Amino acid sequence: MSETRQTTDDGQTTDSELAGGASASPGTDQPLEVTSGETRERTREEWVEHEFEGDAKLSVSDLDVYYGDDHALNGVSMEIPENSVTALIGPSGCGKSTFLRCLNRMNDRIKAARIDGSVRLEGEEIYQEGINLVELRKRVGMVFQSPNPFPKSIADNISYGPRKHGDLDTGLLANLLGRSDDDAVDELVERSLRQAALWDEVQDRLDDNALGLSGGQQQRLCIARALATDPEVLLMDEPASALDPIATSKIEDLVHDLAEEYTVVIVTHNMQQAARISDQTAVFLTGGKLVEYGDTDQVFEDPQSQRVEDYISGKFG
Amino acid sequence: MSETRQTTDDGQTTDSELAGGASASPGTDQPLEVTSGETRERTREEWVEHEFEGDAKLSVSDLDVYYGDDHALNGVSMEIPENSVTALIGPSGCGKSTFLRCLNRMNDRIKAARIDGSVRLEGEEIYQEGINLVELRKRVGMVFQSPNPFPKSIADNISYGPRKHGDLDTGLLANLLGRSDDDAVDELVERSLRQAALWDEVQDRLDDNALGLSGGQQQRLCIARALATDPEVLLMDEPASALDPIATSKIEDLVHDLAEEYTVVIVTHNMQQAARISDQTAVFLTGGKLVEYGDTDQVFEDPQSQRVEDYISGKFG
Amino acid sequence: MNVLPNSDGAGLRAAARRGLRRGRDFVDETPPDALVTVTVAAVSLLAAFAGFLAVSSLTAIPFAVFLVATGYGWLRHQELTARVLTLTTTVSTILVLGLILVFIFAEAWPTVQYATVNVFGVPIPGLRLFIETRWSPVTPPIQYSLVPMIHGTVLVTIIATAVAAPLGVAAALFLSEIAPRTVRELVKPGVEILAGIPSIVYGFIGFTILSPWAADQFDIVGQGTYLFVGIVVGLMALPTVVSVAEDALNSVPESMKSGSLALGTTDWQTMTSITLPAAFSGVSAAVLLGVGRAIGETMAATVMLRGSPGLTKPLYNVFYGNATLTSLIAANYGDADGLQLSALFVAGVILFVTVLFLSIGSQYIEARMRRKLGGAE
Amino acid sequence: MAGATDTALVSEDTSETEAVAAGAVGLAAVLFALSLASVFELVTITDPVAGVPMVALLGGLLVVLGFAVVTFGVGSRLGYVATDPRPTAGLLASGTFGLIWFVVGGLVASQTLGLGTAGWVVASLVTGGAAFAVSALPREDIGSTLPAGALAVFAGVVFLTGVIGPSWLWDLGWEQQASFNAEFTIPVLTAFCSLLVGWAAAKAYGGFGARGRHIGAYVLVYLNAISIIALLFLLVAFTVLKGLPGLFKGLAFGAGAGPEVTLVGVTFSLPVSWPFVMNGVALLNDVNGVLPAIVGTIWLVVGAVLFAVPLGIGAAVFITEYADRGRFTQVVEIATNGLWSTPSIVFGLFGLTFLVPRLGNQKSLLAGMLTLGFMLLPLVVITSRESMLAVPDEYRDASAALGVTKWQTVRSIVLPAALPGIVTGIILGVGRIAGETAPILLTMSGGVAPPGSQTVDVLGGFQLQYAPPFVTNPELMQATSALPYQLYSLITAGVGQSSNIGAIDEFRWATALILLVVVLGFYAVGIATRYYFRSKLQHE
Amino acid sequence: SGQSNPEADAPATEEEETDAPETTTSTPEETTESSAPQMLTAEGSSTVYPIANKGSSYWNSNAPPSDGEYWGSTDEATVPGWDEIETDLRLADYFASLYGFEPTDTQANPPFATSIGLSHSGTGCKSVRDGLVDIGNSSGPITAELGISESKAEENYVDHVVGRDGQPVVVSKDIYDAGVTQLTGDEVKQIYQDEITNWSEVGGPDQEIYVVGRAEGSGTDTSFRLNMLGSADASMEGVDTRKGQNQQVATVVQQNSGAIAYMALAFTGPQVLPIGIEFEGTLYEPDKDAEHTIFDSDYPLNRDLHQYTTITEDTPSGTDMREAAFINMFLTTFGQKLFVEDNNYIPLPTKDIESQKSKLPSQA
Ligand SMILES: Nc1ncnc2c1ncn2[C@@H]1O[C@H](COP(=O)(O)OP(=O)(O)OP(=O)(O)O)[C@@H](O)[C@H]1O
Ligand SMILES: Nc1ncnc2c1ncn2[C@@H]1O[C@H](COP(=O)(O)OP(=O)(O)OP(=O)(O)O)[C@@H](O)[C@H]1O
Ligand SMILES: [Mg+2]
Ligand SMILES: [Mg+2]
Ligand SMILES: O=P([O-])([O-])[O-]
Repeated sequence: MSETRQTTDDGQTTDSELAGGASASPGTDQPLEVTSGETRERTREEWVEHEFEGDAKLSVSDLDVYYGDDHALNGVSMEIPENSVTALIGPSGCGKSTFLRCLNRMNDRIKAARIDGSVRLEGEEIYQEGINLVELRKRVGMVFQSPNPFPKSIADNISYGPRKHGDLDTGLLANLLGRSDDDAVDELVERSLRQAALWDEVQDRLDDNALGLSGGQQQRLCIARALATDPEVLLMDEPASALDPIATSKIEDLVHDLAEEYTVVIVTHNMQQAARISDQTAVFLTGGKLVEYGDTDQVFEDPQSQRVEDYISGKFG
Repeated sequence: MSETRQTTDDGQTTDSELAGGASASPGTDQPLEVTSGETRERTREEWVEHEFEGDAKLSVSDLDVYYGDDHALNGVSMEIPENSVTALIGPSGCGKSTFLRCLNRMNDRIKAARIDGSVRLEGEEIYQEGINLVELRKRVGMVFQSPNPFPKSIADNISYGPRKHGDLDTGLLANLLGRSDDDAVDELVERSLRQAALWDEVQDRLDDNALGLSGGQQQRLCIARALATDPEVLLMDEPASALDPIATSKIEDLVHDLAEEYTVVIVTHNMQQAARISDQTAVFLTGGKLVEYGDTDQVFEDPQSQRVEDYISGKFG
Repeated sequence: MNVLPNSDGAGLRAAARRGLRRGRDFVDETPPDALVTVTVAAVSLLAAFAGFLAVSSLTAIPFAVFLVATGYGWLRHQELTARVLTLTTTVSTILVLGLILVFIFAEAWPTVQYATVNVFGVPIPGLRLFIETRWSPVTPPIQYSLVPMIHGTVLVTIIATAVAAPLGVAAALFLSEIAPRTVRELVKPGVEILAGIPSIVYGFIGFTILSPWAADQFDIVGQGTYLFVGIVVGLMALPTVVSVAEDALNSVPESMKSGSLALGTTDWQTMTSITLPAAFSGVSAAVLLGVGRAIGETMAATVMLRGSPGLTKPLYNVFYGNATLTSLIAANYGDADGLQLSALFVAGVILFVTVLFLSIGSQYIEARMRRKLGGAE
Repeated sequence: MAGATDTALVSEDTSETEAVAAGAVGLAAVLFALSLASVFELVTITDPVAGVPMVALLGGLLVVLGFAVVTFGVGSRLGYVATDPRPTAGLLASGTFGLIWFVVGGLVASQTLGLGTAGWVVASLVTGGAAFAVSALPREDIGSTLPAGALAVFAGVVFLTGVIGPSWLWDLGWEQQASFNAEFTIPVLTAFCSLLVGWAAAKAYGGFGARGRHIGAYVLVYLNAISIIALLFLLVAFTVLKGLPGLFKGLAFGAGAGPEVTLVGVTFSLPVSWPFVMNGVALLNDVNGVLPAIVGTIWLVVGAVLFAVPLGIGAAVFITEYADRGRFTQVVEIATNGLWSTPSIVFGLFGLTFLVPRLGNQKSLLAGMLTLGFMLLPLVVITSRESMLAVPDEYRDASAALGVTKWQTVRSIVLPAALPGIVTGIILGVGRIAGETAPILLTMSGGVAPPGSQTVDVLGGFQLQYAPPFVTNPELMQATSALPYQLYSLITAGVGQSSNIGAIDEFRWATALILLVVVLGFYAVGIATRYYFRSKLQHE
Repeated sequence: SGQSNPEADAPATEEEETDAPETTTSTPEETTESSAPQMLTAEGSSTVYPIANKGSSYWNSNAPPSDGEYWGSTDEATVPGWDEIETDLRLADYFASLYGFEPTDTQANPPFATSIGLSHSGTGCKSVRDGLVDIGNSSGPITAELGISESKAEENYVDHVVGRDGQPVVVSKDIYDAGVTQLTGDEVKQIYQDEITNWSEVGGPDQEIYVVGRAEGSGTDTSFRLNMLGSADASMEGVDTRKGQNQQVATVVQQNSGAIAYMALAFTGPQVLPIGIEFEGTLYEPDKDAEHTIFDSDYPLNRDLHQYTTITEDTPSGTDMREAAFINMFLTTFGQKLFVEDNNYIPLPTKDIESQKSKLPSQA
């Protein structure tokens, strides 16, 4: 594994070259009638270049996704720095979720999806033969738009991942043989719930069914569940869209804190939220194109693209 | 729910008066105890008084709606002037749709709903024994949030209402008896579609299935369908929420035109939209309370309630 | 399928009051001639039904009146007539179940009474049907024991379930979770079509191919084994189990499966730990449905079994097959009369009640699971 | 904690050890296929295959396979093979192995060594306990390979040494005699062992752990799916093959080849003569057929549909559109579900006691129609209800908002939108009742092999009269034949010997085939309809 | 007679076990202006079935006399009993015309159609009692089948005997081949009473005996118990399986090894082989050339094959014209040869034919 990590630099350089090539001639397949109220404008290469210190945790180059004939992502290239929050914004249907799901290959679950291009996790290509999907998804965790706890107890929800990975053993047999990891489980559950700022609310009912929690609690439980497997990257697809303001602000705080240890990529449709919590922001616009990517402050205060400016100022979307 | 958050985004946008709200840091702290992010404040009576010339088309007084134990509307009173556009805005779940559905007793269709209070249509109480619901709904038409054309041809969709009311007779029997109203139907279809600004787009395919239309066209078809029964009042529940910007602006124009002949009451989550198209605006806040009602300009430029101001400037919702 | 609301007296009284009020409102609001029409239709239909029950040749007259009344109502008061007619059809559906209950119980009663045993002076009707083991409807001493048939039915059902349940659930897992889309799209309708193979065809193949083969392999005297009837019935129930269980597995929300996969679990772990438990109610309903089919399966058993009621020796000897409740009826209804025919109805009652309980049980499981899962359907 | 099981993100190309495991899986598959072939008597166990008697071959392969798997497990334990095993094979595997070895120990002790009850119980407990311990205590690589491999080796040795040889016979010694012979036992044991070892090898191939269990389970699930599909396919193919000769006997084309029919007053000859479906059984026929049964089946279905569909749809309309959700709808739901699972023979009994005495006191077509109608009713209610519930409430709201009454809404909006589902449900239900034998056995069965002249003519049978019951139809009041019943009587009664049918076996299979065609035809149409409507809906 | 009456609203007569059938004669036949007589229906004995059914198919085919094949011979001159017939009418036309029915002169369209149901004697007797069919076929006397007295039977039913059966005991081919070609009456009795359970006890191979019986209530069962076991209520503990019809028994014996069964002559065959039975020192053999055979009238299991009709208000003679026309066909030389003897049954002697014919109404 150490070898593969060393190749990161090479990977990066190639990526940026590729990215340049990709955005060189994007205007050709622009549809004639612009139905979504956007002005015609050609995306410039430099708009999507984002300089940062350190290595890229994830680097995406020339990613194209098709659902059948539908071109959902169109030549997207971007590099995501480590231990930071990257926000993806854009109007509905512009491919944010699609992009996110490409990063841990959850798009494999969609039969109609066809994916071209390359995504590297610490320099290692995840779209290659022989990739261990299970391992990949352990390292790149995901939280979905609507909370989806398992119909199990709260504690079981948290310990589910590690248990299935064999890190924890609490079965009947393990108990009989006296090698049960019950204490480790308890500890893990507490730590994960604390990280997800849920511990105080649920500590007395860890054995209750998770479906009995409120929406916001469920969503934080899902975050805790993802954290329990100790991923390096955390993908979040509109994690707060189904929540009330209080729950939302808790999640926002949480995301902020997580960025110290994890690489967080978050999709949101709420521009204020993006502005509040992210270090860098990527703006997708209709047609599955990444139009602008850069420091959050810069993107919101001084967008380079006119369309992005229109979008941010609420003229459409 | 997601819509309201977009509202927040929109709250920061082009309206020059709101610019202050937009540039203000969005992370304004809110008191923790108030779950919906509102400050405590008592609604004053004068905030909901709206003076206008002429008679009220609809007058609502002391309307309370309960869904089981859930108090969805709380003592709402307001008068709606004739031939104007009244916008209802407010955060998700505040009872806008409930209020609207009370105006043509569509709430009767919800088994759990219990309604107290009075609604008068041109002075006539609609919550009284012996009211003819069919007649009421003919006079108070309704357009729903998501377009819901019947799976029939475009022409049949339009003529459905009048035909069922017996105003038109085009059945086999009628044809045999030689008193078919085919011409009347054609005329009605054309007139309604023209009113809904859809005629030009669909005149060549009136016999096609309405489900083949685009979302925006479908929504205008639904408006045309409602107009075909020649109502006096038109209730619209977020008619543009499922539509793209172009379609939205068409609907907005249409609403504007309709107000010359009809009394339009429209629910929207898009404050800019409310500001653009309505003559007066009613703001509902959590708890099913009508907090402010008045001239649209006044409500948006100089709200009397602090909570309404917070809401409009995107601090919550 | 539904959540039983808690039934307390107050609720019932309130419901009754509501019903009364609604009834009064209805009478108040309805135009008198519509009311008359509906009343005439209802009364004449009732009369027709009574006539039919009483085997009267005059049945046709009230029925004609009913037709005329509804015809008039349809033209003049369609709204009301439609409502009343659909209510009538609903009542008839329930009535069919009621009539089945009443008639087969009534027919079964003479034998139940005949088989009364006094236990400590308390007469227990029908007990002798279950404590004797000899079925001898003609040769004295006449005994109508159903024990051999119940034994046969139980054996066949156990074997059939052992075949259909694990294989069916595994196949359903394959179809809904594992199979590539093209395979799934071909196989799923195929399996559904196979659910329609008439049982007499299975019986035919069992009778001509399987039974002789089994007699040969296990060196048994004569043909007809519970083992192979069970296997055939299991195969017959298999498509049903697969199809219903597949639907249940498929209805587990994708978000739940994705949630598990996104944590880095294998497909198999997701299936066993998330999908199957979440679909448990549907899958068990599928299995119960299969068990119901197995219990009620008639023709394969009739054709393949020996048809001579008796217990196998030893009791777990599945290489012999005598009769099941269903095959008893099918093989003997033609020859039977009097108490023997009535005894066949007792067999019918047992079948009916058992399967009805299974059906209600599976509905209950499903309702409970749905409640437990909350919104997760 | 994480990192404890960290594995490489990308696995290298297939390693040699993996190839060994894959080879073992393949060998197990070959062995399984061989044993199936001998169960179906394609080869007998004494036949030489490649110069070796089948028994020896099976035994030898089992030994090889067993050793291969055990070697792999041990190699993994000793670290020669890179795998990712769990600390234990798990309760399910251990329990299963314990149980298997419990049985093996018991059988060896009681049958081979001839020990008494106490003896075999002790032996069983010892072997079973040992297998459980070997499976549960060591790491997964040993725990899941050793007991399986040992079993295969044991079975192989038993076959090779002739302890279970071709002439082996185990009389169970039951009062009603039954015994296992070698021809059955050897292939079945081989199949079982190859499944077990194949599973262990597949686990080994996946390197044990989560991935190994995944692969092991998938091997079994795939095998199960393939077997089921193959079996059911064989079943149909077999019937078709056997039935075709009889079905098309005497088929002829050409102008005027077929019988004369009269349609709307015009009489003409059909251009095709298909004796099996155009004739009954009669002396003067060259080829006998089942026309009366086909027509009887069609009328049965028509009658049942005419009875059940209006009732069922009406009931569904009431409970979805009019009734409040409450006790009443619950009762209807329970009743319909209960009716749906009621055994068909019970419907037959009901028809026998309720309908037959009331309809002329004899078995009749009408009684059969109504009985099948009762069976169809719950399905119509259930499917109609489901498809009406699936009609979006928006339609109803939209219609109500236009000031349209409820019944008008139901008629113009709900029913048309629900129609595809209803139609599909009805067709599937018809498929089911068309193949039912038991109910018509009790309520309708007429002649067993009627001549073509006794084909029912329901339409021609109606007569009007001035006294009640005004309309009569003797044809409805008479028993006729139907395909399932005809097949039943052909099978069990051995009818034919005295019915001039001739090639009775051919005739029976042809009858089975045509029944299959009719019933599966209904199903195929029903399912195709559903797919058609579904794709159409999705498209829009 | 008790013909079926579709529109009749007769209630079930289940409770009237022994009474005369309450057949409904108030038929609306007058209102139905159907010119064709109703179909003749028969139901019952599987033993009589081959006779009745073969007769029925000949009848329904209504072949022309030129088609000698369907009169039972390739050439009309060799048709058995042709000299009695000598007609140029079709088959059913001829026999029906004897009782006043108009010939149709069309193939497959007799003056009235016939339909024969297959079950067993008990059912046949009950059906004719309840008026469900015109003719009840039975291989046992109706008195035994319905449990009624001789006089009651004579009061209500007319018994037409159309042939005789010498009930054979059969074994499966393997047993026959192993040398069991004859048994004594006692041995058979012991086998059926579970006292002999292995073929080795009667000189056969060491194999369990698969004892096949007929359904209780069938004529064959009744006669077997009566004539072989000595009483109609004799116990039959040894029976492994019971089948409803002779045809089923034949199939079972054919498909199984080690089987023994009792049945009717028409169902024996190369796989279902009748064996000789020794009663009190006399061996009755299946071979027709032997000194004593199972076709002899003194063979203890010899029995009459009946077709019962009912006496009603409409047909006080008990036999209406359709029934007479059909039954008469069997009581001719032609019928006895084709339908009785060709089915391996025993034809009636001439004097019995005469006495049977005398029960029929006079011919037109
Ligand atoms: N499973 C799918 N099959 C086919 N097309 C899909 C699928 N999922 C998404 N799409 C299409 O791909 C495009 C991008 O979808 P995506 O869900 O990525 O958008 P998004 O930016 O997440 O939008 P939203 O804000 O609504 O979630 C859309 O046009 C959508 O219709
Ligand atoms: N059918 C119903 N049964 C029970 N409660 C309901 C029902 N419909 C609405 N409610 C509740 O009533 C309250 C008001 O709902 P309503 O739909 O009127 O809000 P809204 O302002 O239209 O919200 P949105 O912007 O989300 O459409 C909410 O709390 C909602 O949960
Ligand atoms: Mg998305
Ligand atoms: Mg709303
Ligand atoms: O002649 P039987 O069928 O009644 O034996």
